[in-house]
This record gives sequence, C-alpha cells and structure tokens, in this order.
Amino acid sequence: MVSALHIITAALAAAFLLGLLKEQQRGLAYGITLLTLALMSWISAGWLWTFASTGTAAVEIFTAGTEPPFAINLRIGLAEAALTLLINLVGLLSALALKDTLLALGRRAMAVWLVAVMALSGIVLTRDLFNLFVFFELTVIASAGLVLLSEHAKNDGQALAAGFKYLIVSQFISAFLLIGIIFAYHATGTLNIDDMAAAAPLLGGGAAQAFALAFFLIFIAVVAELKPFPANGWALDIYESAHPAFSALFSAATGAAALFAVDKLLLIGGDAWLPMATGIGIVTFVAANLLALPQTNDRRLLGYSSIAQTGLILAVLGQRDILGEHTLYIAGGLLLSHAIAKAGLYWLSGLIAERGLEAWAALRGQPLLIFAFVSFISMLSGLPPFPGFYAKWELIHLLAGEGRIVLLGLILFGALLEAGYLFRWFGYIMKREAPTEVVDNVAHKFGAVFATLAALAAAWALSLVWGELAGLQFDRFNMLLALPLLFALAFLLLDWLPVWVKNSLAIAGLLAWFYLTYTEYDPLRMIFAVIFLIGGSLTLLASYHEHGRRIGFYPSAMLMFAGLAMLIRATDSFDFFVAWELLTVGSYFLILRGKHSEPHALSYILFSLGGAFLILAGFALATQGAPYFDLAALADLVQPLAPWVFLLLAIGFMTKTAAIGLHIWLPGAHAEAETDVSPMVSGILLKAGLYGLIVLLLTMGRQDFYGVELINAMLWIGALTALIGNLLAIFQEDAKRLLAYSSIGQMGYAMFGLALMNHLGWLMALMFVINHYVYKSMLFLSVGGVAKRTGTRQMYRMGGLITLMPLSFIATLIGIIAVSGVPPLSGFGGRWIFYNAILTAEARLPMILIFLAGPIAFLYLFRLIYTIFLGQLKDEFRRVKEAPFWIVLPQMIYVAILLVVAVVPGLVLRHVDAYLNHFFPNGGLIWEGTTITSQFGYWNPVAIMIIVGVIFMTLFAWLLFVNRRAQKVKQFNIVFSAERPFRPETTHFAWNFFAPYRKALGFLTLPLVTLFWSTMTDLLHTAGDLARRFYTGNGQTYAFHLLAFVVIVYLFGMGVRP
Amino acid sequence: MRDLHTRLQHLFPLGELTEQRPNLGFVTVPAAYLRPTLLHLRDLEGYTHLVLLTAVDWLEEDLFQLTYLLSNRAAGRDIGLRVKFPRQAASMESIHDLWPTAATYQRELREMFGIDFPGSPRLHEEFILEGWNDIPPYRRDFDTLKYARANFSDRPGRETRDPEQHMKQQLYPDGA
Amino acid sequence: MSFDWMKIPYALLTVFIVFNYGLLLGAFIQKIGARAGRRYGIPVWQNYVDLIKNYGQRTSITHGVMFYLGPVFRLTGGIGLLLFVPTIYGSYMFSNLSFAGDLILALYFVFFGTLGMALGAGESGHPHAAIGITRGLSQVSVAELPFALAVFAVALQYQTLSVTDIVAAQQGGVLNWTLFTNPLAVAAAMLAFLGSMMRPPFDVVIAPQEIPIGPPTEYHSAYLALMQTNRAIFPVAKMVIYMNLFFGGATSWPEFAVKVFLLYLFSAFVGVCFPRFRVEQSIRWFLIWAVPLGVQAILWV
Amino acid sequence: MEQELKPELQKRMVKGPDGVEFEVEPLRDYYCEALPTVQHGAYFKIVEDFFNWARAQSLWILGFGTGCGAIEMRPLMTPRFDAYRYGIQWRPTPRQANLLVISGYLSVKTLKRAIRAYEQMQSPKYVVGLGSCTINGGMYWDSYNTIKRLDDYMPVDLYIVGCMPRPEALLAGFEDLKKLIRAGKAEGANQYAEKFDWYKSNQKRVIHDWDMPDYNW
Repeated sequence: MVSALHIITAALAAAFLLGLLKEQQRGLAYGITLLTLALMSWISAGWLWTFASTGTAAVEIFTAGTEPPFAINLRIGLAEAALTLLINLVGLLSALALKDTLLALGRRAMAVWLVAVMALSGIVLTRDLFNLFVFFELTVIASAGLVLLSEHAKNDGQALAAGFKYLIVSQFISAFLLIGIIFAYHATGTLNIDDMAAAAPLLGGGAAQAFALAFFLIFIAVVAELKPFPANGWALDIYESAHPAFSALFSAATGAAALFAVDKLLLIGGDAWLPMATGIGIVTFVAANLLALPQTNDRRLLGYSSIAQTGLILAVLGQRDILGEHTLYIAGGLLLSHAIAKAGLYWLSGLIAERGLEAWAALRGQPLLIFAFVSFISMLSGLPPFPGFYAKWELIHLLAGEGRIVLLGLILFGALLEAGYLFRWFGYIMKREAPTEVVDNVAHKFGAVFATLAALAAAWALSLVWGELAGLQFDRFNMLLALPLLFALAFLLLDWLPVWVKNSLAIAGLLAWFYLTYTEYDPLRMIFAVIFLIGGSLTLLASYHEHGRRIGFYPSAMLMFAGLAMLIRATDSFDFFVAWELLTVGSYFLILRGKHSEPHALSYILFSLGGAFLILAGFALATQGAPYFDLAALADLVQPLAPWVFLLLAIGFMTKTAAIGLHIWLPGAHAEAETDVSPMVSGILLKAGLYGLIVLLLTMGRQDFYGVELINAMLWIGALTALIGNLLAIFQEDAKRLLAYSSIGQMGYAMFGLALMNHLGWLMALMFVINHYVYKSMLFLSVGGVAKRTGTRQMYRMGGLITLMPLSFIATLIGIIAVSGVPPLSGFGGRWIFYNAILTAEARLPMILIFLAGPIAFLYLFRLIYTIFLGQLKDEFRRVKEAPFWIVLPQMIYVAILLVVAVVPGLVLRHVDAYLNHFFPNGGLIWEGTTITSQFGYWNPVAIMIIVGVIFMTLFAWLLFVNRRAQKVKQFNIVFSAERPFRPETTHFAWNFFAPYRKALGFLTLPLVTLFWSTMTDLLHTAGDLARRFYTGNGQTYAFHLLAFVVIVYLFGMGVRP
Repeated sequence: MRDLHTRLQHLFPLGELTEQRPNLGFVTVPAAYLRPTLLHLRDLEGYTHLVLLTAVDWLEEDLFQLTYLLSNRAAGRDIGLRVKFPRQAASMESIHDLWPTAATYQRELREMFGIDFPGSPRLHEEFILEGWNDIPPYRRDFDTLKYARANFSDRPGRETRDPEQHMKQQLYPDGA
Repeated sequence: MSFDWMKIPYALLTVFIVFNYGLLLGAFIQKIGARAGRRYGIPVWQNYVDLIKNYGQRTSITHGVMFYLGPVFRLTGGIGLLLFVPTIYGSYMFSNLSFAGDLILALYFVFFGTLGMALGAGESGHPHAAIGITRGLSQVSVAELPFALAVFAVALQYQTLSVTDIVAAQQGGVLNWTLFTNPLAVAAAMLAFLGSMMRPPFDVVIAPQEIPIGPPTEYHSAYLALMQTNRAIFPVAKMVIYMNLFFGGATSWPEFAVKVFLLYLFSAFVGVCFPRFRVEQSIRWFLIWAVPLGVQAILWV
Repeated sequence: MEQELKPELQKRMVKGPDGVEFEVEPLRDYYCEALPTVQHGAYFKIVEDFFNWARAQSLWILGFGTGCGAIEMRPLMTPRFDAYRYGIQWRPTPRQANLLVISGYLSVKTLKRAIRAYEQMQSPKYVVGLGSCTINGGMYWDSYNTIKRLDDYMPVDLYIVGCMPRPEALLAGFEDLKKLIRAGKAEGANQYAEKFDWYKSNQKRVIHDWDMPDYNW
C-alpha cells in the first residue's frame, strides 16, 4: 500500500520537476501535471478501497519517524481517503477542463495548481495544528495565484480585484489562526490535534479561559474559510470572476477540506462549540439561499449555492452530538453530492458563452448534458436516489427525534428555497429563447465535457453506493434497484428509439408490473393499482399519435408511473416517501414539456416539494428517531404528537389534491400540459394525493387539535374546494383550464367524502376516484383533440364542431352527463351514495356548500359542450377533421367503461364495500340482485337504464313518425328577429358566457389565494435583494464584514458561555 | 333675439332676421361663415344644442337650403341658421366635429337629397333606404308618382278623387 | 318492491291521467290568470287544440341530431320523473315504477330533460337559445339550493330517502304533514318551487319580450308538441314530489287533484302579482330569503 | 337592376388551422338551398278536416307589427276584446306562429323582413292583410317606397278593409279566416310553393339589394 504521504510528496516533487522544465515544453509539463494528479488520485483511491472493503482502522503516518509532538503526523482513514480522492479527482478533472488556460500560462501555473491540490489534501490529512495552518497558507496563496492567473482568460480586471480582496481577507484569517495556535500551544503545550483534544478538558481556571479564547480564534479562522454569511463577499467575487474550472476546485475541494478541518477542530473544542457551528451553519444556509433567489449570473448563483451547502454541512457537523456515528454518513452524503454536483455545474458553465441564466438554454440541443444538469440539481435539492436524499432523510429524522424542530424547519425551508431557484433555472433552460451560440462544438471543449460526464457518472455511482449503505444500515433493499425505477431509468438509454416502440414498451411494462403484483393488493389498493397501471396504459394509448423520438417524454412519464407503482406497494414511511418524491419529480418533467408551462411547472414543483417536506417532517416526528417505520404504526401515535403529525401529513397530501389555498398550481399545470399528458396528471396523478389521505385517515382517523376536530376542518376544506373549484371553472374561457378547475372541485368532493369518515362517505370517495379518472381523462383527451385540430383552446373561438368531430362530441356528451351525476349514467351512483352518506354525518353546515357546488357543475359542463360543439361553426373550421385515431380510441374505451360501470356498478363497488366493513362495520350497502339498498334508500341501476331507454326509444320513434319529413337546414337558417345573421363570429354566443352569474356571485372568485402566494414570493425576493446590497464589491468593506462577523460570533458564542 | 342678431352682425355678414316667435328666429348665413357662426353661438352664446339639421330644395332658384336649428336651453331660445348653396354637385362642410349627432343628420341628407358632407363619418352607408337605385327621393325633381307606377303594380279598379270635390259632393249634393 | 309486467299498463294509465289533468290544469291556471287581468281567458280545451294543431303542422325543419333529440330528452325527463315517484299513496296501481329508485333518483332525473333540452336548443345555433339557457342554468343553480336543503332536512327528519316511507310517516291527520312538523323546510322548498316553475318573477329564462322565447325559439310543429306534452306532465310530476314530501301525499285521485291544483295555484298567484326579476336579482333573492330558511331547517331537524 | 352582394355574403378564401386555404361561399355553406314544395294534407280527408278544425281553433299570430295597424292589434289582448278566448294568441317567433298579420303599409325595407318571417313559418300558414294600404297602397298610393299590392309578394288569405280597421273588424276578420281554414280553402303556403318563381320575381323587382337565399328556411 503506497503511503498517503506520497500524495503530498508526489505533488511537491512534480511541482519541483516542472520548475526544471523549459518554458516551451508545455505539453510535457501538462502531461506531467495530469500524471501526478492521476497518481495522487490513484493513491487515495487505493486507500479508499482498502478501508471500504476491509474496514481496517485509520492509519497514522509519522513524518520524521518519531511520535508527535516532536514530529508531524498525518492520518488517513475512510473519510480522509474519500476526501483526498474527491479533491485529487476534482483537481485532475479541472486540470483537464483548464487545458487551454494551463497550456497558455505555462508550467508555473501548473505548479501552483499542483500545490493547491496538494495543500488541500494536506489539510485533510494532517493532524497537526500548525501544519494545518501551513497548508491553509499554501491553499490561500495558491488559490489567490490561480485566481490572478485566470485573469489571463478574460481581461476584465474582475479576477484581479477578486484575487486581491481574497488576499486581504485571508491575511486576517491567517492572523487569527496564527495567534490562536500560539495561545493554544501555550495553554496545552502541544500542537497535535489529538493531544490537544485530550489536554483541553483538563485545563482549569485562567488557562481554560485563555484556551477558550485561543480556540475561538482558530475556530473562527477556519470557519471563515468556509465563507460563512455575511463574511463571504470576497468568495462570491472569486466564484463569479475566476475560471469555472478553478471555481469547481474552489467550491468542491476547498470547501470539503475546510469542512474537514472544522470537523477536526471540533474534536479539540468539544461539544461546547457545536451550537456555534450549528448557528453559523444554518444562518449561512438560509441566508445564502435567500440571496441566491434574485441572482441572474449563473456562476454567482452557484457560488451562493455552494456557500449554502457548506453552511448546511457545517450545521450538520454542529449536530454531531445527536447524530453520533451517523455524522459521517450524513455529512459525507451532503458533502459529496454538493462537491460533485457543484464541480459538475461549474464545468458545465465552462461550456456556456454568456453568464445569464437564460443563456443556458444553449444546452437544449444536448440531451446528455441536460440529463447531467438535471442529475446535478436533483442531487443538490436532495431528491432520490442521490446521496443527499438519504442524508436529508436521516438528518431530519434524528433532529425530529431530539426535538430540534426549529433547526429542522430552517433546513427544510432553506432546501425549498434552493430547489426553487434551481428548478426555475431548469425551466429557463427548457423553455427560454436559446442564445445564438448553441453548444454544439463540444469536441473543442472536450476537457469540460469529459469532466462533466465524469461527475455525472460519479453522481450515479455514489447514489448506488449510498443506496447500498442505506440498505446495510436499515437492512433493506437498495431503493435504486427497485424494478419500476430501473425500468423508468432504462428509458434514458432507449430514448433514441422511435415513439411507437417506446410507447409499446411502456404499456407492456405497466401491464406486466400489474400482472406481477396484482395478488398483493387489497380491494382498496386494487382500485388505485388499476387506475395507476391499467389506466396509465390506457392513457398511454393516446401517445401513439406522436411521431419522431419525443426525447425525454418516456423517462419522465415512466418515472412518474414508477413512483405511483411503488407508492401503492409501500408499507413503510421510507418507501412511501421515496415513491412520493419520484412521482413528483417525474410529473414535474412531464408538465414542463408543455409549450407555455414554464411558470406553472415551477409552481407545481415548489408546492409539491413543500408538501413533500411537510410529509417528511411528519414522518420524522412520527418515528421519534427511528430511521423509518411501518405505515400502519401511525395508528399507535398518541397526543400530543399525533395531531401534529396528522396536520403535517394531511397538508402535505392536500398539496397534491390541490385543496383550496394550495390549488393555484393546478390549473396552469394541467391546462398547459401536452394533450396526452393532461389526462395523466389530472386523471391519474391527482389520485396519489387521495391515496395518501386514505392511508392517513385509515391509520390515524380522528384527531383533536386544540379542540378542533381536524376531520371537520377537512370536511369544510373539501366542501369549500368543491364550491370554489366549480365556481372558478364556469368563468374560464380556456377549455382545458375549465377542466382543470373542475378537477379541483371533484377532488374537493372526494376529500369531503373521505372526511365524512363513514362507510358510504368512503365508498363515494372511491367511486369518485374511479369516475373522475374515467371521465376526466376522457374529457381532457377529447378537448385536447379538438384543441389539436382547431389550434386554439379558447372555447368562444370554436363552435358547431358536432358534425365535424362526432366522436369527440359523443365522448364529451357522455362525459358531462357522467360528471353532472344525471341518471342513468355512472355519476348518479356517486351522488346517490353521497346523499346516503351525509345523512349519517354529524356536521351539517358544510353540506350547504356542497349542495351549491352540485348544480354549478352544470353551468361549466354545459358551457364546455355548447361553446365547443354546438352553436355556430366558424369559417376557418369548416374543413376541420375528427381528432387523430389514437386520441379518439381511448375516449371510446372510456365511454364503454362508463356505460358498463353505470349499469353494473357492483362490479367494482361491492368488493370495496365489503372491504370497507373492516374499518366502518356498519352502514354498508346491501346488494341483492340488481337493487342496491342502503339504510335509507334504494336504487336499481339496471331498471333505471331500461326504463329510461324504453321511454326514450318510444318517444323517439313517435317523433320520427310524425316528423318524418323534417327538412335539414344549415346554421344560418335561424329566426333572427326577421334579420339575417351577419357572421358566425357575431352569432355564436359564447364569450363571457355566464355574465349574469359573475354579477351575482363573482365576488366569490376574487384571486385571494393567488395574491397571497405571489406576495409571499415577492417578499422573499425583496429580502434577497435587500441583503444583496450588503455586498458592495469593495475589499475594505469585506474585511470589515469579516471583523464584524468575528465580533458578533464572539458576543453570541462566548458571551453566553460561563 | 334682436340684440343677439345685432351682436352677430358685427362679427359676421348675416342676412335679415325673421322672427317666428320672440324666442325663435332664423337668419341666413353665407356658407363660408357658417362654421364660425356656429362656433360662436355654441361657445359664447350658449346655443349648445343642435336641435335639427334639415334641407329644403329650392328647385326654382336651383339652390339647396340647409337649416341648422340651435337651442339655448338656459335662455329657452332657439335660432335657426339658413345656408344656401347651388344644387349642382351639392356639397357642404361637415360639422360632425362640433356636434357628433350632426353626422347622423348628414347621412340622412346625403341619402335623401344627395348633399355631400366631406369627412362626415359613415356618410356613404345606407341610412334608411336599402338598395336605392334612383336619384335621391327627396329632391323635388324626383317624381315619386312615376317611380311608384314604374315599380309597384296598381290594383285595377281603384279610382282616385280630389278630396275637396269629393267631400263637396258628399255633403252638398245639390251644389248649394 | 320489485318489477312485474302488470306495472307497465298501470304506469301508462298514470301517465294518461296525469297528462290530461295537466293539460286541463294548465288551461285552468291560465284562465285564473286571465281573470286576475279582468279577461275571460282561453277555453279549457285550448291546450288540446294547440297540441293537435302542432302535431298537424305539415312541415318542419331540423338543425341536427341533438336538435332533433332535444324534445325527446325533455319529455323522457318528464315522464320518467312522473314514473319514478309513486303518485297515489298506498295504491299498488299507482306506485308506478318507483321500485327503480328513491327520492334522489327523482331529484337528479329532473336534470335529464333540462340537459337534453339545453343541448337541443344549443344546436339550433340561435344566440337567444344560448342566452336563455345560461339564464336558466344560472337561476336554477341557486334556486335548487333551498330545495336540496329542504329535502336533506326532510330525509333527516324521517331518516329515509324512500318517498313511500316519507309519505307513510305523514299519514294520520293533517298535523303530521311536514308542513306542520317542519315548517322551515317547507317554506324554503316552496320558495325554491317558485324558482323552478318558470313563472314570474323567475321567468326571465323565456322572457318573450327580449329573447323570443329563450331556448325553444327554434322549436315548432311536432317538437313543440312534444314539449307541450311535457309542459302538461312535468310540472305535475314535480308537484307530486312536493306533495309527497311536504303535504302528506295523496291517498286518492281527488285528493291528488286538489293538492296539485293548490300547489300550482300558489305559483300562479305569485306569478300574477309580481314583476320579473333579472337573473342576478333572483340569485340574490334566493340567497337572501330562501337559503337561510333551508339552513335553519337542516340545523333544527 | 342587380346590385352586388353584401360583403359578408361574398365568396372568401379562408385559411384553416392546418394552413390549407379553401373557399367559403356563404350562400351555399351557411344557408339551406332547398326550395319549398307543395305539402299535401293527411291521407284521410276526415283527419285533414280534423286538423283544419284544430288549426282554425288555434291561430298563433306572429308578433310582428309592420305599420300603424300594429296599434290596432294590441287592444285584442286587452280585457275589452280578449282575443285569447277565440283561441288566438301571439307567438314571439315565426317558427311557432302560423298566422302573419301584415298590419298596414309595407315599405320595401319591411317587406324584406316580412318575407323572411313568412318563409320561416311552418306550413300551413296564413296571411291577413290589414287596412287599405295592403290592398291597394291606400294613402301611400304614390309613395316611392311602399308596395301597393301585398298579394304580389305573398299569398294573402284575407284582407280586412278600413283605414284603419277597428279591433272589432279584426276579430270579425279572424272569424272569417277560421271559416276559410275549416273549409280547407286557406292553402296559401302551397300556392306560394306552386307560384314560387312568380312571387320571387315580384319580390326581387322591388327589393333591389336582394341579400338572402331565395327561400329562408
């Protein structure tokens, strides 16, 4: 085994060797540099392998062959090995990315580079305080040098200024460090970190005071290296101005090294210093993310994000007293994902010409790079399956276990902010105007591309590793290897195939999965399984109408379906949450595909992540420190915890069902999505939220929250959602928006039914689940088909399409009859059960809202079918054809399903009904023959169908007989008060259809909620903007910041100490 | 009335004032002075309301006469301005910018008398008649009887009497 | 309760009786309205003549399939509504086809005809039809609310949704009627009743003077005849529901005749006394006067 | 003399959402081009008589006042005359009316509307001319824009003389019309269909800007 010392020696030797070379032999010099870095990486890789495989203890290396304190000792353990490997690899890859610059600058620059990398490794390895100082000095000087050198790349003086500021500030830092070390040495008589750690507690009296001060100085100095808020202006200037490849090193490697140094120091200081670390860390995390919000310069934004991540990890280190042996896992996970993602993003930014965030739209032509970007930002936002996810999961659980709720909240809040600006950025990439210079000459920038892809590979490799680790830890299967997820990821590799192949594969996959698992589901889950899998494949039929490749559609869609499939099989909190995150992300990518969906997709992902974080917090609270728990165990929770958990989870799920107040993301997201995506996200995805609520209510049931019966609150929310959703729907001019709002209303009904907490209420909710899936998918498809043909979604611009698109018309007609609950179609069953259900409910007032909501549904439904298919046909649509076959086919299938469900609802319901008896023993239905009897009333669907059919047919025949000679006339043959219609546009009464209604009840539709949320985001942005004023760009100011920071921390930290 | 007339005469070359009633008079204005007079009356004399705008066809003098009847609501007075101009290529300055309602009158006059008001909005759209294809029907040289005979068939057996003679015979058959 | 073939002729008999009664009743009410205006009014058989006349029209036009089906939907709605509720309490003959469903079925089947009619009128392409429909839907959406609340209250009161049982619970003395046992619900329901009868002050839907005459603008000849037939049957069917829910139902045809007549008279009476509301006015009116009553009703049951 | 079509009736090229251009010819695409045909009554005479009796007993007048005579119609609805008791009532839409009362002089402009209204009524339909203006122009005998003989333009079943006829005269006239209908002599609609070209030529002779299909269904 090569001694770790050679990591340092190799670098030094090589640097020296470079000095001997001629100025001309740059190629050779560059080769040597790369070789050395490779060697260093290889060494640490070797150590890492040893430790990981054999798990041997850390190894001490004594430089001068004698023990400390007479000599310096290095130590290499698992952590050290991993970090050095990280540092050296980043160094190597950055060097690759820096190729042009380095070659231009010559061997000196390469030497400096080597020294920098070496110094960073040294910081990690050394166990000697003074040695630490030396390495820090080396790092500072080397970094400053590199910054100044990278001025060569772009002569705008920025880099010069940045480097200079850096020097100023780091002089302060080294001063603190040095003084601190001297005093510490004076107090303890040793420079070895471990000895000092041993000695420190023994000190007493004045010595202890002095040592405390000394340690404070050391600590603050090293912390200052982490660019804590607000003493970090200089760092941002570096991030912004230096060459991206260097920024990668600066962000990933330097950050990692300094963090590890802090970790070492905390050994000396002991637990007493942890709160300070936590405080600085969390403040930095939140503040930096807040500051990043209004950023428009990509590198500066990344800088803020790096600072934030470092802060988060610092906070984690500060929590080591409760994290215990998990610290390495958590901090490591966060650190590595941060380092890799940041390095990758910086290298990527090397490919982008301009510095605006929109400029990244240049990536659009490059699926691979896009994928890399997505992986990186998912990594940073801690989404599965990346290490950050596991880390966050465990961190939150442990914090919750210890009741550190505030910290937990702050972390989640900061994480939400970060996800906010990262995904907004992604939205820009996918949707904004691509700049003139598109990234196509990747060949030139080989280094950067290679580095990026390496980072990508590392990212996925790490997620595999962390999955395994998690597996070992909680003795469970590696989540990344779950079959559905693998299947979804497989589509990344198959994306070059034509659509119809991928579509068939996808459908086959869904059906196969259903076939594999259908035995596991109880009737309740079976409903959702059928909707998610069978229903999903039905909806996918519509995707056959697309041509070409449709890059990116299938991975996203299948990711969502994978999440759904895993959701219903999840039995414990971890699986459930993973599935939840997966389907959220997948659906986000799906929604983002829509033409104008950028802002809506963003608000969708933000609301969903916010909800997800609430769920995470809820689970964490519920587990009380255990890494995860069986969902059924929710039932065992007791006061005072239970209501909080219930609240968190309920709100979390309601973000998905778009309950009133959390609904503003839905209309845009569903309306702007592609034709075949809308039914997926509306008909299928919404059910995930309902499923969550069902699981929640099944286990936790009624909760009393400070005297408020939460179920009743939910009842009200459901009713209000139903009313407002329907009311808003009738004022929409955009057909798909109308349907989206109606979905909100329908979800309100379902929530209402669940919240009734009685047998029939649940039966109704489940019936709604089925019906809503069928008719909403159908309506979205038919409206989508019409929009496809007519090229507009504005209903008043259509009209009279019934003769041109008869099938779409039939689908819509059946659909609206079913939605409105008019007999004899299936919607009536839901209404009937609903009436029977409310008769046994305690709360009666919410019914008023529901009763009002019911008839209002008629208004928008009639508007939908009239303004599109009836009325006057317009000039330009006279030759419109029926919707494409593949869009019509599923609609016809749905029609068939609806009719069947209408005649024999027992087909599905009676099983569910029987199953519900486990939970609500009384109040079930009696199924005798074709009659369905409740304790209040009865209903015979078959009889109804027959009677209505017979009467209808008889009368129809009679009319045909007496009216056989009817003359078919055309659209303008109407009695127009003896005038002649002028143009169809002026004859088709469609725009602002319900004007009188607006006069009467319009006041209920004020966009208060939207106002509220927009105000929120505005406040955040303003806060960020104000804080940004803080960074004047003036070196002295920055120096002052640093001092002020030190003083403040001192007052806070030491002031409160005895 | 009189004093108004005298006041106006100082400003514009007006014709004689014919006083219908103490609070209603008519004066003749040269076409060139119509606009200033109207403006003066509207803005300084308080004649803010254009009551009507009509035309008279003086076939014998070969003139058209337009009558602009203005009203001073406050004072309860009306004054009519008469403008005369030749029938050939009859055209008059439009005053729709002074009184928007004038545009409608001018459309009617355009249709019924064929008087042109350049610049008046929607002047050439049909106003009352649909598809009229003869000289404007209110011109006195348009023979409505001839036109009616030509276009609308009579019902045979209808005889037309002179009302005066007819009533005489009815009431005083003995011719006393 | 279940089906047997004998029910079919009985049901037809009910339809026949109600149809004739409805035609005559309509004429009577019109006569009364005329008398209120010091007129003699139409002859009582006028509705028959009009009906025959319209069936006798020689020509007719059609705007399309839905236009053709509209009246069929409408009349199906009327007849279905009539047949889904028992007409005469305790009589097997006139329990009709109520085995098919309970009160809820009837309440939702009301919309069957409305919807079909709306679609048919919609396809005629006449703007007035669409305007009339928007007015009608807007108005009914709120007018139904107090009625729904009242029904909810009644169902809570008797703990059943079966019309027969509700009527049974009201037997034995006038004081057992819902009218006296739950006056608030009845009050709310009767106000809703006004809204659903298409008479002033809530007839802005078909306001002949402004949007001649709303949805049926384009309908004529046989279509119109079907709709007239429905005009005879549908109100009676609706009033049968009211009678059964609130006024103790009817145990014999004479009682039926009287009760329905009085109900109809009520709406006619209000109709001749009040002018017409605009849509938003009637919506506000229902929200302010009728809904609170309904709320009281469901709270105090 | 023929004038050119109104702009909204002229052929126009339209580009569909799929970018394909095509021609729209309003008179063909927006209006039914079929012409009226002679409608025979029921096969059995007795049935037809029965229908005729019913038609006679329910006269639905189109609420469309063309001249000063419109004033004379209103009193019929009032308590003093109360035409309703004779089975007479007013309908707001031609589709449902079967009696068109031309109440007084008919200017060419109104004639156009009257023709549309008449053609939109369903047969059998009846026309009653009210007052001397509809008979021979009356006091408008030399007017430049009122027609003088209504029956040149649409088949008139009955004239009610007078200028103006009083409501009583109207009632009497309607009673006579009923007799005609019952006798099966009121076949105006079929007459219109038979002599369609003649009627059309008359109409087009006075309506110079003919801007509608030949038959307004």
